[in-house]
Amino acid sequence: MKSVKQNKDLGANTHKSVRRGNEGRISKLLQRHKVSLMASLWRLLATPYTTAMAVMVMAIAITLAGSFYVLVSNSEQLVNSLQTGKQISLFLEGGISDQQASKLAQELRANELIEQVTLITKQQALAEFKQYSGFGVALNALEGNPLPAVLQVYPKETLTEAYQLKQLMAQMQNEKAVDIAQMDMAWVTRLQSIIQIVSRVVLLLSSLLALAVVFITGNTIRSELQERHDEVVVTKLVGGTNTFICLPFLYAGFWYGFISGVLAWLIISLMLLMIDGPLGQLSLLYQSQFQLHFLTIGESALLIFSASALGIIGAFAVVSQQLRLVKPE
Amino acid sequence: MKSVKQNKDLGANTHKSVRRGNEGRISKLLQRHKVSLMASLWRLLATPYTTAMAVMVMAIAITLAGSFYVLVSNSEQLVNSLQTGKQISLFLEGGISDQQASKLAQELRANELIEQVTLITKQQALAEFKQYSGFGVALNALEGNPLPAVLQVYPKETLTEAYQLKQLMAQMQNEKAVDIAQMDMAWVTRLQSIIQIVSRVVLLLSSLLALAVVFITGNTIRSELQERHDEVVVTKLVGGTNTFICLPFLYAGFWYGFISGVLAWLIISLMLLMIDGPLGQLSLLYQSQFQLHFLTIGESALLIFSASALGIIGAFAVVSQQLRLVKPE
Amino acid sequence: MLTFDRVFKRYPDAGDALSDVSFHLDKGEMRYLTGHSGAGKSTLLKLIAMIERSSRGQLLVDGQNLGQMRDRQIPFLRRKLGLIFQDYKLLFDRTVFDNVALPLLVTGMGQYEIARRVRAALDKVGLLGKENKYPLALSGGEQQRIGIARAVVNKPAIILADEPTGNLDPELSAEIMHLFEQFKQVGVTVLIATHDIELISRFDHKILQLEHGRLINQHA
Amino acid sequence: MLTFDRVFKRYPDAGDALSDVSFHLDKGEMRYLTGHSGAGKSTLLKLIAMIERSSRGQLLVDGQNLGQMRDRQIPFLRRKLGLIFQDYKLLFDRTVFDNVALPLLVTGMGQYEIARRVRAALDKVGLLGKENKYPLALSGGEQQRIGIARAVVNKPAIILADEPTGNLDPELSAEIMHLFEQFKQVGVTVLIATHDIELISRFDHKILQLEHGRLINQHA
Ligand SMILES: Nc1ncnc2c1ncn2[C@@H]1O[C@H](COP(=O)(O)OP(=O)(O)OP(=O)(O)O)[C@@H](O)[C@H]1O
Ligand SMILES: Nc1ncnc2c1ncn2[C@@H]1O[C@H](COP(=O)(O)OP(=O)(O)OP(=O)(O)O)[C@@H](O)[C@H]1O
Ligand SMILES: [Mg+2]
Ligand SMILES: [Mg+2]
Repeated sequence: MKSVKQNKDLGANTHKSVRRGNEGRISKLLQRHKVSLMASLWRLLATPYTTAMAVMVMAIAITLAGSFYVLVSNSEQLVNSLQTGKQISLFLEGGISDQQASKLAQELRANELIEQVTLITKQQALAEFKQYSGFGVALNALEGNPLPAVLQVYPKETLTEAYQLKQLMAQMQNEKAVDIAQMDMAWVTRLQSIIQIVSRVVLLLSSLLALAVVFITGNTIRSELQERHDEVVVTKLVGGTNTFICLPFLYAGFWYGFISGVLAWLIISLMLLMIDGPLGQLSLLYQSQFQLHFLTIGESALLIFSASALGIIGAFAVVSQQLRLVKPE
Repeated sequence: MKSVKQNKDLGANTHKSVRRGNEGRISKLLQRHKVSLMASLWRLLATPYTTAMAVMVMAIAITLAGSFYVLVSNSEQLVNSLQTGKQISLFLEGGISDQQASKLAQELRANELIEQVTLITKQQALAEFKQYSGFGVALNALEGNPLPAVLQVYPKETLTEAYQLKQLMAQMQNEKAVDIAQMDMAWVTRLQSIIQIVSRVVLLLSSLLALAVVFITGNTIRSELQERHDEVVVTKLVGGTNTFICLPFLYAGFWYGFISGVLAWLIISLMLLMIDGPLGQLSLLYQSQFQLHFLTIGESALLIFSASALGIIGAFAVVSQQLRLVKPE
Repeated sequence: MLTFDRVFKRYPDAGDALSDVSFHLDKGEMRYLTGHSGAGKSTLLKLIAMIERSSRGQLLVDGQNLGQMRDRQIPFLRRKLGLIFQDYKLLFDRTVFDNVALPLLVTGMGQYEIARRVRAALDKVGLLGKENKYPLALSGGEQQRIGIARAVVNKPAIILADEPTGNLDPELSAEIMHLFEQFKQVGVTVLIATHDIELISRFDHKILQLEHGRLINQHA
Repeated sequence: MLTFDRVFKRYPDAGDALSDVSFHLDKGEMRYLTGHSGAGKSTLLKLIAMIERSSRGQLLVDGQNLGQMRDRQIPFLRRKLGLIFQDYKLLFDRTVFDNVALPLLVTGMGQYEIARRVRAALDKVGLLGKENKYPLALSGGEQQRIGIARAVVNKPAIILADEPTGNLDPELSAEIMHLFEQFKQVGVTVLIATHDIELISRFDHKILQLEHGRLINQHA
């Protein structure tokens, strides 16, 4: 093993001495950059707490910005899917049995204005409530089942005029078995306008958060620069150029941004995954075509790239300003 | 001016030399603590960026925890107020004029089951929509007014049984002028259960956030300790006790916590103030008795006190652990 | 006042810095500690101040056995010592005054008394005009004298000086030696690690000579 | 190689550290720079390396006028110099090897060449076995020798040594002086600020003597 490594080293050496042209110089430069890049990474990992804190704060900022983006892009889709899903819920009287409810559903299905009717029995309603309310087992203590059966009525797509829907609803409301007939349309329009406002606020917030990332990286680099003040001074004294001194800090900025970006991506994806299940069930319940929009590869790359770029920008801003303050030179 | 100050100094001196008992020693000790306390504050202010970053992060954490508390305490109150406000909205047909709507309202008021009827004219509806949708002037471009007039019907408090409400609603639904009659009760129950879940999650999150505050202070103090490593070593070498060395850092922890706490209190109060206006209008609209719950003096004091305590705890944890690692001793 | 009894000091991965060192210094005695670079002079002084702990052997300072000393007692041991470090160990973010005041500050002394004593100490090393400067704005020799002033400001019972005149011109070196002799007159025990042959020949005191961690010579 | 022409240096709030200094050193010349503590020796050396800038007068180094030098050119001036600092200026979080390698690293030299040269330099100051230690684990004199090795590792055209033997025993001091004389032999200009009278008398070179910032004496 050792002799192999030695051979390799020797090979590299010969290689270098054979071609000492421009190409060799460039590959040497690249090699040096690669070494510095990894060196800055190790340096970050050598102070795990400080790095963790900076990265955490930055990841939160990026996650917020990313979540906002996802939220807006999803809510637009959601609202669109809601608009097509005009549905009427019929809450049945408490005394109505599942058989009676089923019969009513059958009758309604015969109506030519109605596309489909779904029955949610009292048991199903209770099960759903248990699941979504989070009370779970606690509800087992309940005597009886206080929840009514529900019929979800989906009118035909051709029924687009409001008065037609109104007529249908009034008609069903008059059924003896029906307690309350409810059609939620108003809140969809409200939701739409709210989402419009939110999305504009969110854009503003995202720019602020990008600024925050620059600021946080900058500040982290600033305190690192202070910690390594002696190193900077001595390096200057033995003839190190500003570029030589700056590079490690820019690399550090890159790493802060990159790691935070990857972390933010992970958090966002995890959150989406966690939401996806319940949301899917909810969509099913509401018979909606809504599909959660995950980050595409392009969007993911953009997220991580932007984070890295913001990190470098923050580092550059601070280093170029602070280095001028360091005496000598 | 100068002579006055000198006199004062001399006075203090005489005072000290007269009473050199236990009392004098304690007052001297208190004096020294006061001096150190202010000295740590100046030290924090001497590195404004780093301090600002730590304080900002901590303030965010505390604000979140505080907001959660406010959210829970308010939403409980909100839900309670909602439960008493069973109201039926009658969305009128597009062709109905305000006069006709007003007449209908008059008729309904005559109904003995109805406590009160409020008319929202098409103009009012549009104005409201402009205000709450955030589109503002953009809507001026609209031709005509697509919004319907709305009658808000408040049934008598005596009308508690669901079937009575149902009858009332069906009756109104049959009015020719009424497009949609809607009674929102189901979503109140849903809201209630959601709030229950949220409040439990929120408690968990708040403890996590308290931990975060301890962690952030600790980490800030850790890097300060590293920066002042030489000072710690030299102080030890000239015979400084651990207490002497620790105190400034504990004070720093206190200040971080205290400043963040005050900042968080300000942010929360500001947010509440900002929400209070629109929410008040909304409450009025929904005829709800909901009143936004601000932080009481006791709660405010508790918030700031907890923040300070968490800061000191974080500082203490780090200093007592790190000081053992410093050589010599 | 100061007793070494078969003391050893081994640094991890660096072998024995001190081997089998035994000697005794009385109250008011003054000695040189000499030896080549890396002989163990600084190590010996560090053991006395408990900056390092001996690996073996017994070490008594002012009657206290350092081997049995608790961590909590160390600060109070150090307050009896006046330490002059080879690398000065100044705080560059504090003024000359604050640097010299530090040993008094940690004892909780009042500020008027501190100011009086600090000025007296700075006067003795010829730096009275520079009390509000920062160490970086001073020459090497001036910095070294701050360290000396800090060591004597608390009127220690023992002065341990590590190469105190390495950056001082012959004239100033002589003044500092006179200062140490004044302290010796009032009963302070003084131990000076130095390479300065010229100094040793001008101011005659007993010598402890180290070679590779061993005491090889104890003559007048 | 090195020309001072009526150079002044004034520090803010500290008066003139150098007044009207003029002298010239040829290639391969070796001089002592002496004077009391605070005379301005370190300041003079700092001006040559552009660590400080002169307030007035002209300063030529290797034909370059420092007054007209751009900030971007300073690193390349410093690469021609071998600087030994009074306070060593070592990096305590790097090994001896890495400390000495720094002047070569900044030039982008390959690692094999760096290793070869660093070992040669450490050998010259007698620290070859200690290359993987950290400076804090070394004695004062050993640390000083790291600084000397770092100054000569890049084969400078001019060596500026500020009190290079303050913490070395007479034997080692002589060795270091021999090292400087070897460099002088191959055409390196050497300027040594020192208080060490014994050294000056043993190794005879011309002296530049400063007193309160003025050159008072230029004799053999
Ligand atoms: N902290 C340490 N860890 C490991 N080895 C050390 C440490 N301190 C000193 N040494 C080693 O112990 C030996 C004695 O060091 P010491 O500092 O006592 O020498 P010294 O006599 O003071 O030398 P000088 O005159 O050069 O200051 C040296 O070889 C040194 O490398
Ligand atoms: N950065 C600075 N700012 C202000 N004054 C300074 C600064 N550096 C040095 N001085 C002052 O300039 C004078 C000359 O200092 P310099 O360091 O050149 O002396 P030196 O001859 O090297 O003395 P030593 O032998 O003690 O090292 C001293 O009085 C010193 O206080
Ligand atoms: Mg030593
Ligand atoms: Mg000097």
